[in-house]
Amino acid sequence: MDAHAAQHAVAASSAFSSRPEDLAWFILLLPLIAAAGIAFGVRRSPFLSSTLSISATVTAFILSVALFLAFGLGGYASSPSPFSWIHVGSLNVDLGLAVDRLSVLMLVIVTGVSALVQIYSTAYLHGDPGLSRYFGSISLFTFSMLGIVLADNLVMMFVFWELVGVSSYLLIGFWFEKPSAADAAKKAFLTNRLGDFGFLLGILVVWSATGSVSFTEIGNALGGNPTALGGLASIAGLLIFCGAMGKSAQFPLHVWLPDAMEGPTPVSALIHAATMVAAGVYMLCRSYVLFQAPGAWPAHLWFLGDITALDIIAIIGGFTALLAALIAFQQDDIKRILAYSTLSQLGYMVMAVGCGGPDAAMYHLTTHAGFKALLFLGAGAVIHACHHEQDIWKMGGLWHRLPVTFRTFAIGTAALAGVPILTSGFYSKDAILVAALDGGHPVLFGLGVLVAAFTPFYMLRLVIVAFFGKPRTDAARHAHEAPMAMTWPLIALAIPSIAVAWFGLGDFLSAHFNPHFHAHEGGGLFGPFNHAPLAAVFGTGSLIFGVTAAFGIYWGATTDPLPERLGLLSRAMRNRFYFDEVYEAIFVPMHDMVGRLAAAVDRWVVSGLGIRGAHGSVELAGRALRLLQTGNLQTYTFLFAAGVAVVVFVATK
Amino acid sequence: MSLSQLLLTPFAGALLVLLVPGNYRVVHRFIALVTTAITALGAVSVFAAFQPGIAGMQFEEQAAWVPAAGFGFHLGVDGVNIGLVLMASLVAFAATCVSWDIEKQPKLFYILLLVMTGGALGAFLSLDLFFLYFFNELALVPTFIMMGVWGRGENRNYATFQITLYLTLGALIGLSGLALLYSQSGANTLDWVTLKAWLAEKPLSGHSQNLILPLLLVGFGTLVGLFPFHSWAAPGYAAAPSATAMMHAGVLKKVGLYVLLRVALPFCPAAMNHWATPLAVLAMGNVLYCGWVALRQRDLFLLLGNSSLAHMGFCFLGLAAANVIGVTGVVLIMVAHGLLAALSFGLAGHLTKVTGTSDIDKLGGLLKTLPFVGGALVMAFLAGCGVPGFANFPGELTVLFGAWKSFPIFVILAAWGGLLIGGVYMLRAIRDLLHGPLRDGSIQGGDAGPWRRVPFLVLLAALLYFGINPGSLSDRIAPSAERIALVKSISAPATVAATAHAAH
Amino acid sequence: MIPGLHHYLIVSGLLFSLGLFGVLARRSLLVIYMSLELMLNAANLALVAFSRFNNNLNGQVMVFFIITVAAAEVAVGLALIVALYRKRQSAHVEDLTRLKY
Amino acid sequence: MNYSLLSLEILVTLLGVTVLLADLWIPASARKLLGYAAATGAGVLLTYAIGSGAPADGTAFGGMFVVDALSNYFKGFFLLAALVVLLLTVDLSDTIKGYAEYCALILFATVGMLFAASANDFVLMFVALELITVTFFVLVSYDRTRSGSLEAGVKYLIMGALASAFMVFGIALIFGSAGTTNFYEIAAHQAELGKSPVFLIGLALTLVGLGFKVAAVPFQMWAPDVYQGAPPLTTAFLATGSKAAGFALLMRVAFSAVPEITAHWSRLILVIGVLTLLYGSLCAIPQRSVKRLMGYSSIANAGYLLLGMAAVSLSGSTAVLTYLGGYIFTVLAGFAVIAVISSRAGSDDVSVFAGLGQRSPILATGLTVSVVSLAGIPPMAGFFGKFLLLKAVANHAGTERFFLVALLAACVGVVISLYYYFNVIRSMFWPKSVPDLTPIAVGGATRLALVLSIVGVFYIGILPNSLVTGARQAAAGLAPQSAVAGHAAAASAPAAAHH
Amino acid sequence: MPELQDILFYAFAGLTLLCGFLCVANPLSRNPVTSAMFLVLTIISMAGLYVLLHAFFLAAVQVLVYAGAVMVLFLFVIMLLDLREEERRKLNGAAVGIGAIAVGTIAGILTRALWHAQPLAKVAAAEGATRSLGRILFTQYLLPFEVLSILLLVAMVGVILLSRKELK
Repeated sequence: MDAHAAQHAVAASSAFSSRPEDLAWFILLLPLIAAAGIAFGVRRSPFLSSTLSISATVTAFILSVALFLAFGLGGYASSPSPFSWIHVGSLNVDLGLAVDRLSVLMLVIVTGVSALVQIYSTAYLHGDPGLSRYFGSISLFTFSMLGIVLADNLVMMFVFWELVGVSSYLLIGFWFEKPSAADAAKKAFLTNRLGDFGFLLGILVVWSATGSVSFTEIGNALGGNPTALGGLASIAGLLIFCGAMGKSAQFPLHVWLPDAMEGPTPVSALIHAATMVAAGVYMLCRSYVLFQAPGAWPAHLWFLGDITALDIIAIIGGFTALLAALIAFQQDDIKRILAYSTLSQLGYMVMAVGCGGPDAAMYHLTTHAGFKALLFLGAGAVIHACHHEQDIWKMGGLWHRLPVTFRTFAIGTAALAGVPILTSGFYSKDAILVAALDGGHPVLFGLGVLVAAFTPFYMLRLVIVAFFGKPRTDAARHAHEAPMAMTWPLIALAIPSIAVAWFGLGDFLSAHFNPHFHAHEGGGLFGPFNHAPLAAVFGTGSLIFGVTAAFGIYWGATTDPLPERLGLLSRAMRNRFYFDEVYEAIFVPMHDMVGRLAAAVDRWVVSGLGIRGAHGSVELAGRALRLLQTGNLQTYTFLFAAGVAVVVFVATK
Repeated sequence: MSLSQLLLTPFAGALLVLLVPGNYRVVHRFIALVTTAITALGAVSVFAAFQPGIAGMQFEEQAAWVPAAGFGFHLGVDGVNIGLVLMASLVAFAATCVSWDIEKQPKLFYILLLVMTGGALGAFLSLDLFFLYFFNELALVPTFIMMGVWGRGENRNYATFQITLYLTLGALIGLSGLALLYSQSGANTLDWVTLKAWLAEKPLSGHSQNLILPLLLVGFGTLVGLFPFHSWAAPGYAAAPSATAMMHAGVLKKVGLYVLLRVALPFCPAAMNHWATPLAVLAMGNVLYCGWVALRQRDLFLLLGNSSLAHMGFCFLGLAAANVIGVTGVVLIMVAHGLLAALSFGLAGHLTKVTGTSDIDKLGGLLKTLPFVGGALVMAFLAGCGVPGFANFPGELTVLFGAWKSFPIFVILAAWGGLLIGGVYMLRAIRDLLHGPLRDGSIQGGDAGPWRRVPFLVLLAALLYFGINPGSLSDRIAPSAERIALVKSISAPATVAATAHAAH
Repeated sequence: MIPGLHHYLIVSGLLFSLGLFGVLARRSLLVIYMSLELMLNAANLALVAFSRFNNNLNGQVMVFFIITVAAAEVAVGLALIVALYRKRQSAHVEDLTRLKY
Repeated sequence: MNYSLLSLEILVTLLGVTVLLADLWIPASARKLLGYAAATGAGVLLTYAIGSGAPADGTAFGGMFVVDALSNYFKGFFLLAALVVLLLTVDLSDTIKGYAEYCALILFATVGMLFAASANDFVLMFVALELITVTFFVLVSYDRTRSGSLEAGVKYLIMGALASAFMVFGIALIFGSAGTTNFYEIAAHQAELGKSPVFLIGLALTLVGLGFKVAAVPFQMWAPDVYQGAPPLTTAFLATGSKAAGFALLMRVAFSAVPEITAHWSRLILVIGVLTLLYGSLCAIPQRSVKRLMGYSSIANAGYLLLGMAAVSLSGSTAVLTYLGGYIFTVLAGFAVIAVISSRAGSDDVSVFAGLGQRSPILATGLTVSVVSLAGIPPMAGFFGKFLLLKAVANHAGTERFFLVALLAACVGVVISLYYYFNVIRSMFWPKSVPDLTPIAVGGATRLALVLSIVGVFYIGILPNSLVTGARQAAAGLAPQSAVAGHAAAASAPAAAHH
Repeated sequence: MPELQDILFYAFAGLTLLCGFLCVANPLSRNPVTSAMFLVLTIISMAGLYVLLHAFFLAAVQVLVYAGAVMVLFLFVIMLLDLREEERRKLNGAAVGIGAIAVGTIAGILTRALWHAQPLAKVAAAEGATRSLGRILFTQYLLPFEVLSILLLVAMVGVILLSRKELK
């Protein structure tokens, strides 16, 4: 055994020593073990499957919290020694875990939300024949997501990135007999793939410039030589961002997320609110070191001048936030409203990263994970209560029939809207606005404020229409509160929607990105108003504006008055600004057309003209040539003589 | 198990089947199954006993054969072929399992299958290039007869002849290249180890290399389905019985690549440099063109056949890159794709048998009625579009890494083809075939019973094992790849200017 | 002009060509066969001439062999042609085209 | 004079005469015994010839008759071909009228071949060839109740006589310009003779005669018709013995008598070889008659062999000899089956072979093995021979475009031939229409002949070393090769060094 | 002044070629009998040439065996089969023309080369004496002679087989 292998052996043995960060291995592997156990063992029993999956996730959550406490209080970052995944020449990919503030926080979020969602699902999907498959997929998903969180290098991140895509594919397509679900799953996967394509190229660029794929080593390389990426620095950043664009559903790759609502609602809560879509933002933060390098463009892209990759990211994020919010205005499907809201919030986070505030983005990610999961689960409870009715205009008056759901939903809405002081959403949103302001992006700041006004508007539209007024259908009239297994997670999620802000989470994250960070004096609940009053005031103002508008328009309405007032704009909003149509009309037919052309060429030219032609001409030559063999001796003698003449002539020449 | 025993096992099995009278059907079946199982176990043991980190040959065996013509019998494994041997024997075992239901002339079928297995193993194990060719061609007649007698579809006869003639032409052109190598090297041998040592001292002249390499590329490229010499593949696999398609698409197809790795790279380095870009262009033909063609296929087998061709494009790209990363990636893909192709063709065969058609338009929602086969097929399709966890992913990834420095544009295109186009047709297939409501398509049989699952589980397990732990392969491959790669390793980090320039 | 070796050879060559022409042009198997005899005779003439001018009797011995072979061939050939005629009532080459293509 | 050198020829002649005479006393019912006796005799002589009884190298009759590795190599195969064909006659003896004469004629033709293998003089060569040819006139038209057989006989007669006429005239010119007909003496003066147009014309005309024997383009026209029309066993012997005799003489003349001129003509031979193999392969495609198919196949195979000769090197000659060795087994196996089936069905249309796999496994195996070997697929004999041939051609392909083109043409030819060969397999294993599936009984002698041929095909394919060694010695015995001028010398140098 | 034997050469040569021509391409008759008769004449005039070349024994054999035995055999068969002219079909002009071209080419090549043929010996002295011929035949050429005997045996068997009416 050579030294290299020996080193690995040592690494392997040390991986499970008693260091606290080694807990991360258990956290990562528990869901995988559950998934494997379901696939190969208890598949036939839905009860055992769910129990296995839930207990694994809960254990992982408990371990995550322990790890978080260990790190959060200790405040240091470390990675366990790596296993070798593939070592060839200069390509070295190790299976190592990055355990630091960023990842432990995410661990808590992922395992926590996942555990709650799974508990919720036992009731929501009770009796579904595919329950074991569901829990297997969700365990697999949790594992993949934890992998992204813990990956200490780009390739491993890409691996889990793809796995998240796959497991979300399985989950969205859970009801695969439903054509819409099957289509949505496919669409989600492929749209994500488009982003992954860029991500992969980004990895290649970074690897070829720095010689490594490990975050630490890349950081060291860029620390030693900030221009190591040379003219490709900005390109590399944008390519990596492509991955985030896919997962976090940024414009123009946002189209999959609303469709993905075809999956079971708990799935939407888990992957399309709290985890998978957050992966993009997390990844940007994880590889933030790349974006800190001085931007540069290849020579022929000189006209981009001083624009950095971060600027572009911020613009895309901001645009997505606005666009999604506008679309959310006119959606009637309760889950779609939430989906577009998610899009909008993700845009917000991405914008924050682009404005130089990854800590703000992570902060918002954390809070958003809580309340958006809450909202989705609440929506699920509503849908469940209304016999799978999703149109808010067919609900109404649910507030007293579904008391727990209503209350928790209201808390979630408040958090999303960013009600000051009380909710976590306010603080994280404020952090983003501050980041935009501090980053010197007044326009984006304005955009953020605008979105901050839109958010309460469409959320209140949802709450007012669905929960207040009179029931508009029988389903709504006879709605009953969901069972314990569903309400309990709602309550559990409502707590962090309020309480997260009370801990110094923002400072905790800032310290990760900036080692020299010192918490502001005089923090606490009124911190935002003290440090950056402009942002806090604008944020609060926009909230009031949105709330007022919503109440004004929708209180007591039985149909949506907006289409009349907005006209064409409303139609555009309703139809999601026709993005799907445009894509349907351009991308798919384009590939199909090329495919058709290629297939035709293959059939008629390569196989037809080429192969059948060769075959035919050879056969024809054979048939023609044998006509020489007339059977007449005179032909033979003549050819013989002619042959002699030629041969003798050539031979004596 | 020594290599010669490993090689002889299938032939001994074939002989045994031959000696058992025709009406003992169960005995034939049993012998074939046991033989391939022993072969597979033997290959696993050899794989396990193989020392990683050593570049040279291991378990070598040598015997004089035709000293008068300069040919010897020489077996041995290094990193390049050890994985292929393992893959071949696993696929052979799976193919035998899948053939459990053969009703027509089972005796002949099993003899042919075992001969085919022996041929494939022999091709990978032989270090004398003559024997490599010999064993590869040995599998030709079994392929022909199996496709003809047990094949399916209207087009069977044409496809059978097409595949046979096409592959023979390719093989012969390749053989011409080998013969030229023999005469131009002056070593008077086709023994790879001797040739390698000889040519290290006296490399071939540029003229000779430029003569030999095109022949090798076109000839052995055809065996792999290098664009535009690919049209035999899809219709051929569509017409072949499952076991034949599995063996051919999985194993025999790789022989061409294997020869290119063994011969073209180390022996014609200068010409390889010269032809690298054209080769990469053709590789794009595989990845993109065949991918697009696959996009339009409505027959499951044609789809799988074209997708298999698209995968081969990655191999050619890695070959064109010709560095240690690329070469390692090529071998990884070869192993992975062998397992995958066998898995998909086996499953597709089962599915076709159950439903009576392979027309995707007539099928749908099968996951509901065939949970195991459908689920396995989903996994196969996902593996086919390069999802991590399956062995294809590390292979393709490695190739992309290897080729990035030399062919950034082609890597971009290949990634597009692999991630996007591959994703589109694979997912479409899942969508149309397995998802959605159940179509009227008559389902006569059911899902695979416990025993019928064995071959698929074996292949899936291997795919997953190498997907999760590619190091177990790459640590064996890399040192040997180092010996045949043109560029030993990319010195990192290279100058950024060069990269930027290359990206233009 | 005193006839030398080449004179005889030219005669032999022309005779050979005449025989060949007969083989090519005639249709009756018997005439074709006669033309073949003519060709053999041309060879004989050349041999005899060489024999004389090269001062080497071996050529004449060869002629002896050739005549013998020719006789044997003619015997078999004519028997064959007769047998064929009995079967097909024809000894013309155009009628001999059942085996073709 | 050392008459022991002629022991084989004398013994075979005596065997033939004995068979002929014994017929007078043997009752008609026991005629099979004659066949067995003839076959046994041939078998004994074969073991004698390849065993210790092989005459030592030497010359007799003033250098006219030579025994060397080449002659011994060929003689073994001639006896083998005779043995197999005689064995095959046994089970068909009822259908052969004049059975004893048939066996005797086979033996006499064998005598001609034996002499041809040893001929070192144009006169002996001519006489030996005439013995073969005239015997075949009779053998081809043997089935005289069938007009096809007679037609084939007449065609062979006219074409054969025409070729003989050319050859005789050629020999006359050679004699005239060289003053001798002995190969060695001519070899000694080939430098001056190469400048004499008369000699060159004579040599060319002689080679035309041999080209006729081996059915090289453009002297191949007779082959398909004769192969098709002749009785199948005659065809078998024609395709093996007669063809091999042609090559034996061709090689001796080309490499023993006039190697320098041959080297000079190498391109011409190459072109003829390519045309021959392409012609044979192409014309065979649409054939339905298997015997006719074999005729075209025989033409194609002559083409490959000519390629090996065109290489004008030790490796080329070795390849030709090895190929021929394997070819003889291969063709015999094939014709054994064709003879059984066509005499049963009264037709040799490819459709009568349908379902043979079920009707008689041994016949199906025989034909499959034969056809696969002809196609050059391992592990059959045909593969190794073809491989050596291609290798010999490739030896020059690096330096000469002509040879590279020929190499590729040969590849194409092989592929085309695969098409029609595999069509035969196809019609056996998956015929278009449902065939008659009654089993076919195969007689013991036929079975023996088949097994002999099949084992030979596999043996040469898998363990070719002894054959290659023999072929190499035989080729090396064509002494003046090392003195070949021009590129041929350079090309053969590495091979010689290896040796 | 040319000597007699020179004149005789031209006479015999001319006669040989003329009769040869009339044998293969008689413009007046395409009757096989005519051809056979002219062939006999050709053979006889060739015998004259043999005599001029001092090959007396061969000249005799030529007349006896060829003109006597072989040609009689031919005539016998012609009469037996009652063959008349090739009257049924017209000659194919194109075929004859192309045939003539091929033959012309060969004739051209032959005459051009043969015109320059040089004797190997200074003095043409070989005498076709029967005794010396016999000596060579039975010493140097004994082997071909013996082979010929087998050939004749084969021919005999063959003729019997081919002409016997009913075979057992």
